Amino acid sequence: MAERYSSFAPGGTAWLLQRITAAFLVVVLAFHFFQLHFVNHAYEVTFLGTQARMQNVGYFLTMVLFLIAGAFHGVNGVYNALVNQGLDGTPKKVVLAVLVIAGGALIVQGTYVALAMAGWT
Amino acid sequence: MKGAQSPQDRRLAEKESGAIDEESEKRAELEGETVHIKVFRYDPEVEGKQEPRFDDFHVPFKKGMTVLDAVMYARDEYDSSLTFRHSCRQAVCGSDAFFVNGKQRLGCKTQISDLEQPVRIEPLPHQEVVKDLVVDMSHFYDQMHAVEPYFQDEDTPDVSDLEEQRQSPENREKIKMSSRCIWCGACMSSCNIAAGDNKYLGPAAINKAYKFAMDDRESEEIKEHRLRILEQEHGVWRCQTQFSCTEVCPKDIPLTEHIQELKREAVKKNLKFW
Amino acid sequence: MSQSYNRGLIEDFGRWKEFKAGMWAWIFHKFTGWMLIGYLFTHIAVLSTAIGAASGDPAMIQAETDVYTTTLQGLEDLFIIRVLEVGLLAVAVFHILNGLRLLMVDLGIGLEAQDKSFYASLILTGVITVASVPTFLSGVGL
Amino acid sequence: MYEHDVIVVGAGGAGLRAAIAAHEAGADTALVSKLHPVRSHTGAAEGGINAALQEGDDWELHAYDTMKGSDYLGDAPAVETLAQDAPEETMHLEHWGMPFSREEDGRVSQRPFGGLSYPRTTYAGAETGHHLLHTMYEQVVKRGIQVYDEWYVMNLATTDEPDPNDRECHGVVAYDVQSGNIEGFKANQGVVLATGGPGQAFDHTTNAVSCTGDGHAMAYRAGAPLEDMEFIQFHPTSLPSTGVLISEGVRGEGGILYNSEGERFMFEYGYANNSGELASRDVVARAELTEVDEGRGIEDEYVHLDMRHLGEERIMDRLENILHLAEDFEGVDGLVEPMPVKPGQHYAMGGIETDENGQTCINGLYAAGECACVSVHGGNRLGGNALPELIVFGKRAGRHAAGDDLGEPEIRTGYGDDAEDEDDTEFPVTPGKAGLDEVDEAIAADGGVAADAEGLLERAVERERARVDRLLDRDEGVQHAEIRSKLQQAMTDYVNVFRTEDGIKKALKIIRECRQEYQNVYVDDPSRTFNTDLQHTIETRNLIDVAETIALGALVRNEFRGAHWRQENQIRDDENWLKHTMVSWDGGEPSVWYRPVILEGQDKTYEPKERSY
Ligand SMILES: Cc1cc2nc3c(=O)[nH]c(=O)nc-3n(C[C@H](O)[C@H](O)[C@H](O)COP(=O)(O)OP(=O)(O)OC[C@H]3O[C@@H](n4cnc5c(N)ncnc54)[C@H](O)[C@@H]3O)c2cc1C
Ligand code: HEM
Ligand code: SF4
Ligand code: F3S
Ligand code: FES
Repeated sequence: MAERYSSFAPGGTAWLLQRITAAFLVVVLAFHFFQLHFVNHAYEVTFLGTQARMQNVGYFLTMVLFLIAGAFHGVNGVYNALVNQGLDGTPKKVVLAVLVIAGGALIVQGTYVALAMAGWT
Repeated sequence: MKGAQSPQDRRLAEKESGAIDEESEKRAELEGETVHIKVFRYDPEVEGKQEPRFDDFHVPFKKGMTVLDAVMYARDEYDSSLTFRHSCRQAVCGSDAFFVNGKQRLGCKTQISDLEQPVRIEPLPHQEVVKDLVVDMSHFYDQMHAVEPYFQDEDTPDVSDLEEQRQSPENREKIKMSSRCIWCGACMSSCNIAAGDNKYLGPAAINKAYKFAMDDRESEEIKEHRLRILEQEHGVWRCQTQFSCTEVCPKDIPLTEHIQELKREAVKKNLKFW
Repeated sequence: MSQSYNRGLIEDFGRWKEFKAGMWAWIFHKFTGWMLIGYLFTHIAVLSTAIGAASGDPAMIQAETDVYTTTLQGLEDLFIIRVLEVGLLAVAVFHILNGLRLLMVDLGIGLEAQDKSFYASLILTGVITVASVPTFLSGVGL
Repeated sequence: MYEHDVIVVGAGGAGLRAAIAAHEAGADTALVSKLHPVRSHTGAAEGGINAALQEGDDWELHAYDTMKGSDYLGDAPAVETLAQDAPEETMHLEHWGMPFSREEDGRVSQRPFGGLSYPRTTYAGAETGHHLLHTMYEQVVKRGIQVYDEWYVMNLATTDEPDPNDRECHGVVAYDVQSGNIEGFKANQGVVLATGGPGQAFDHTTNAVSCTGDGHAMAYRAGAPLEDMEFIQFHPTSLPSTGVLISEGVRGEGGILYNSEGERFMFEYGYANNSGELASRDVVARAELTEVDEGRGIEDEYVHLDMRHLGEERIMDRLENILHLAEDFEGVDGLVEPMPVKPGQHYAMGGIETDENGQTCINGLYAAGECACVSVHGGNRLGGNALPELIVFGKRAGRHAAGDDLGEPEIRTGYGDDAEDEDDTEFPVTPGKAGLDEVDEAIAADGGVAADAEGLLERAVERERARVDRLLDRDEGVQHAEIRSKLQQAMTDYVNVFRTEDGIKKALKIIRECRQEYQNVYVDDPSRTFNTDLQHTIETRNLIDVAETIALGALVRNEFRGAHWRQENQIRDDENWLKHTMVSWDGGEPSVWYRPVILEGQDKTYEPKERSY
């Protein structure tokens, strides 16, 4: 019989956020690469240099947002990819939980790292 | 011609650039020869066919021969148990979408001379095979029905006074392409997402919904209702813009474009609630 | 109903020769996306040495011998890491460019040219990657 | 066994409309179709639906045109019903969402069509039938009407009273193509046959492979007469290699026919001095073949249809799909070069005899659509008149089957007082059953054992199971494909556009041979799963019966009327032939008889006039 899709489970918000974060990421990721590979070379990175950059509040915020956006974008992307391949039912719920925790942990750890870099811990 | 390049334009451009001349030369070359086709065989009941295999046929070539003509010839002359759906022979009934040389194509609309030999003919992927080239279409039909593919307006005005509902030619033009679908299932079979996610509505069903969603004769309320069907988790969002569907559609329906437009419609509608 | 026979996903990708632009774009985008998120986790892990550095001896920071600096520079001294970095750049550039292409597609812009824009992304990725090789490999202690 | 109030066999335009109507009239309705509904051949119709919608036009003009087009062989009550109901039914389609082409002010567009005195052909691009079919299927889905798709109906379950007028139909026997299961479908109120045309009786046809006249043959063998079968329309513009149709719309929009000399022969040689290319189909088809016969054809086979002068914009707007057809199936670009065309079998005006309510002489058995002959088309169908027939008479049949009172019909059915027997014509061979071992398949010769409908159906199912077993068990003999192509060739050679007595007699002989060979037919594929070999073998049997009635009709009717042309007597003979040809199976010994045409309409009588365009 025809499956009727009456339950209202929108996927639009996640979809839209994936696009918005993508748009944001284009800018910051380009900036990030430029900053750490072309302006400052990666092999010259020192804690002092990092600290100096991080202590700039604007840069700090940008990096944290970058992290959050990247984490959401990446984790949501992975989740979508799995759902696309037919992940369903309990495994789907488990995967979602794992991904949310991993993503959350990434953000927490990353923010903590950034604070440490800025020396605000 | 206005706007974007339609498939027709493309074909015309090809013709001008001589691509089609080459084709007809190729056709002429084949005259008087045989075409080698390899056809997928499977029958759950018949010994020797339970394990799928390919059978080879050599079919005498005639000008204008299509893939369907070739399998019909093979059936009528060599093996009457060769099984496939077909009816109209003119690309309107949508019965004979096969997987020909790795691509979903309508047998009756594919000139065999345009293909590499041997021509490998298989049933549509991602649908269960019933026998030989026949696949079980019921899942496809289920998805088509799931979008409530019919005019919703209940209060059909009295038709005895012979008033039609007005519709602008522009609006009619907008739904024109979407209304051409012949339910062949080629698009659904080509979509990798539909293959993985059984609940995904799939390009054909979404396109069907598009026809109603964009028709000005439908009321706002109903359009909203339909968007809700489309924007559930296994609706439009599953589409990853692979474009395979658009690539294979024998009716040249811009499926990806329609799906994308509906995604935007759905987002716009949701934004209103924020 | 009668028995039936399904050929499954594996064989599907066995048909890669028939894939068209849109399909390749999807595969590459997926692949690069996974690489990037994988990298992001590793990246944060490596950078976590900063916590050690910050709570360590400030003198070492001055002397640039704190764990953060040494770890990073130690890694940077490895040729293989430099090569991987170039790879990462390629992956990121493709993901960005194709991501932009996908954003365009989402906005309904240039759908007819979706195949061309995919090829453009590929070529541009190649060009940018090659052009950046000198920068990436400079100063590596072979 | 399945049970419903109304069983509709066939899910093309007529079947779908009948099912919707029966359902709306409150009956538990089911559609049984050998193809999924959207695969039906109605989807191939391109041109449009005639309906007097506009001011200045009215149904009487439509009726007049239809009557004239039919060469005065249409029955006036049917013709008038068609013309009266078509506008409302067309509007119904619009309200169901059918995407008709539109005018600037948002109203549906109408265009001129061959044989019409007013531009009254409503259309949806060049794919009107596709949209009609899909729109109605959508309504069937909406109403949740049960559809048994890919169930092949093999036979009817009819009682066996000696006089067909006393018989009753209680259901059908069908097999599930996918599994091979044979089951009975009991119809408490009625069975509506809507199985489409018999085009596969010919070699070169615009019809689908599925148009095998199954309904014709089943009703015929059950006792309902087939009417006016000799009237076969040959469409003047089909593509030579495939038979794919180039719509009359091309000529409606101004397309021109040229012969090999580049002459506009419709005018040049006076085939139709007023309407030219827009003359009715038979006129154009004969003109083309005459051109070819007189050496002015291209490659001795076809003529050219040119639409280049219409301009790209107009073509793209209204005839875009013609471009695709010519390109895909003939490799010709209609924008750059003229398209090759030749006549091909297109439509059967005749069919199962019914009255205006769609009922046959057998109680509870209805027919609608191309398989039926209410008689609106008479000797020749006008373009755009078949689709309205589907919706008008499909609806009536469905309603009546469901018990709605539609009033007493004016058209009579079955052999009765007004019948006139045929006894002048000498048949070259005996038509009908070929062997004694052949059971009379449609009526249950049960000697009164099966008193109730259920028992009757069970016996019918048994019989069909035995038939299939027999076909599958046999391992040698002839295969149906051989018989079918022989039959098609004979029909195309001898019962085509130009017909002669000798030719038709030859055809009848060959049909007889086919029948005899069919005694030894076997099905090679042993499988029960999706056995198309079996299905086609059964269809071929039906084609033999239908082809025979066409040839019989063609032989007896020694005059030239509508699409039927006879070399021996190339005039319309109103004196002797204002009557329908009827063929009854009569338990396997076909008989030909006649019934007078009804020319008295509601308030006027249609006086036969010369049909000139
Ligand atoms: C190419 C073409 C163009 C045309 N253009 C026009 C036009 O422009 N205007 C116009 O008015 N008319 C046109 N016609 C004529 C018109 O389309 C047909 O007469 C009409 O569609 C027939 O409809 P139907 O419902 O009777 O049969 P169909 O649509 O042929 O349907 C037959 C149905 O019966 C089913 N069936 C058959 N046998 C069995 C069986 N044994 N068991 C179960 N099911 C069975 C089939 O599955 C199918 O569903 C055109 C015809 C053709 C071929
Ligand atoms: C810099 C700009 C970036 C852009 C424009 C971008 C764009 C996109 C878009 C549009 C998608 C969705 C594809 C779809 O749903 O069809 C996507 C998927 C994804 N992105 Fe990005 N992205 C960017 C950066 C990143 C980064 C930094 C990461 C890693 C942290 C990342 C990881 C992913 C992943 C894992 C997916 C899912 C891939 C899949 O489908 O499996 N992206 N990206
Ligand atoms: S959208 Fe195109 S490919 Fe898909 S079912 Fe319809 S006609 Fe076939
Ligand atoms: S192939 Fe599938 S992913 Fe979308 S664009 Fe087509 S539906
Ligand atoms: S046979 Fe009908 S679409 Fe090919």
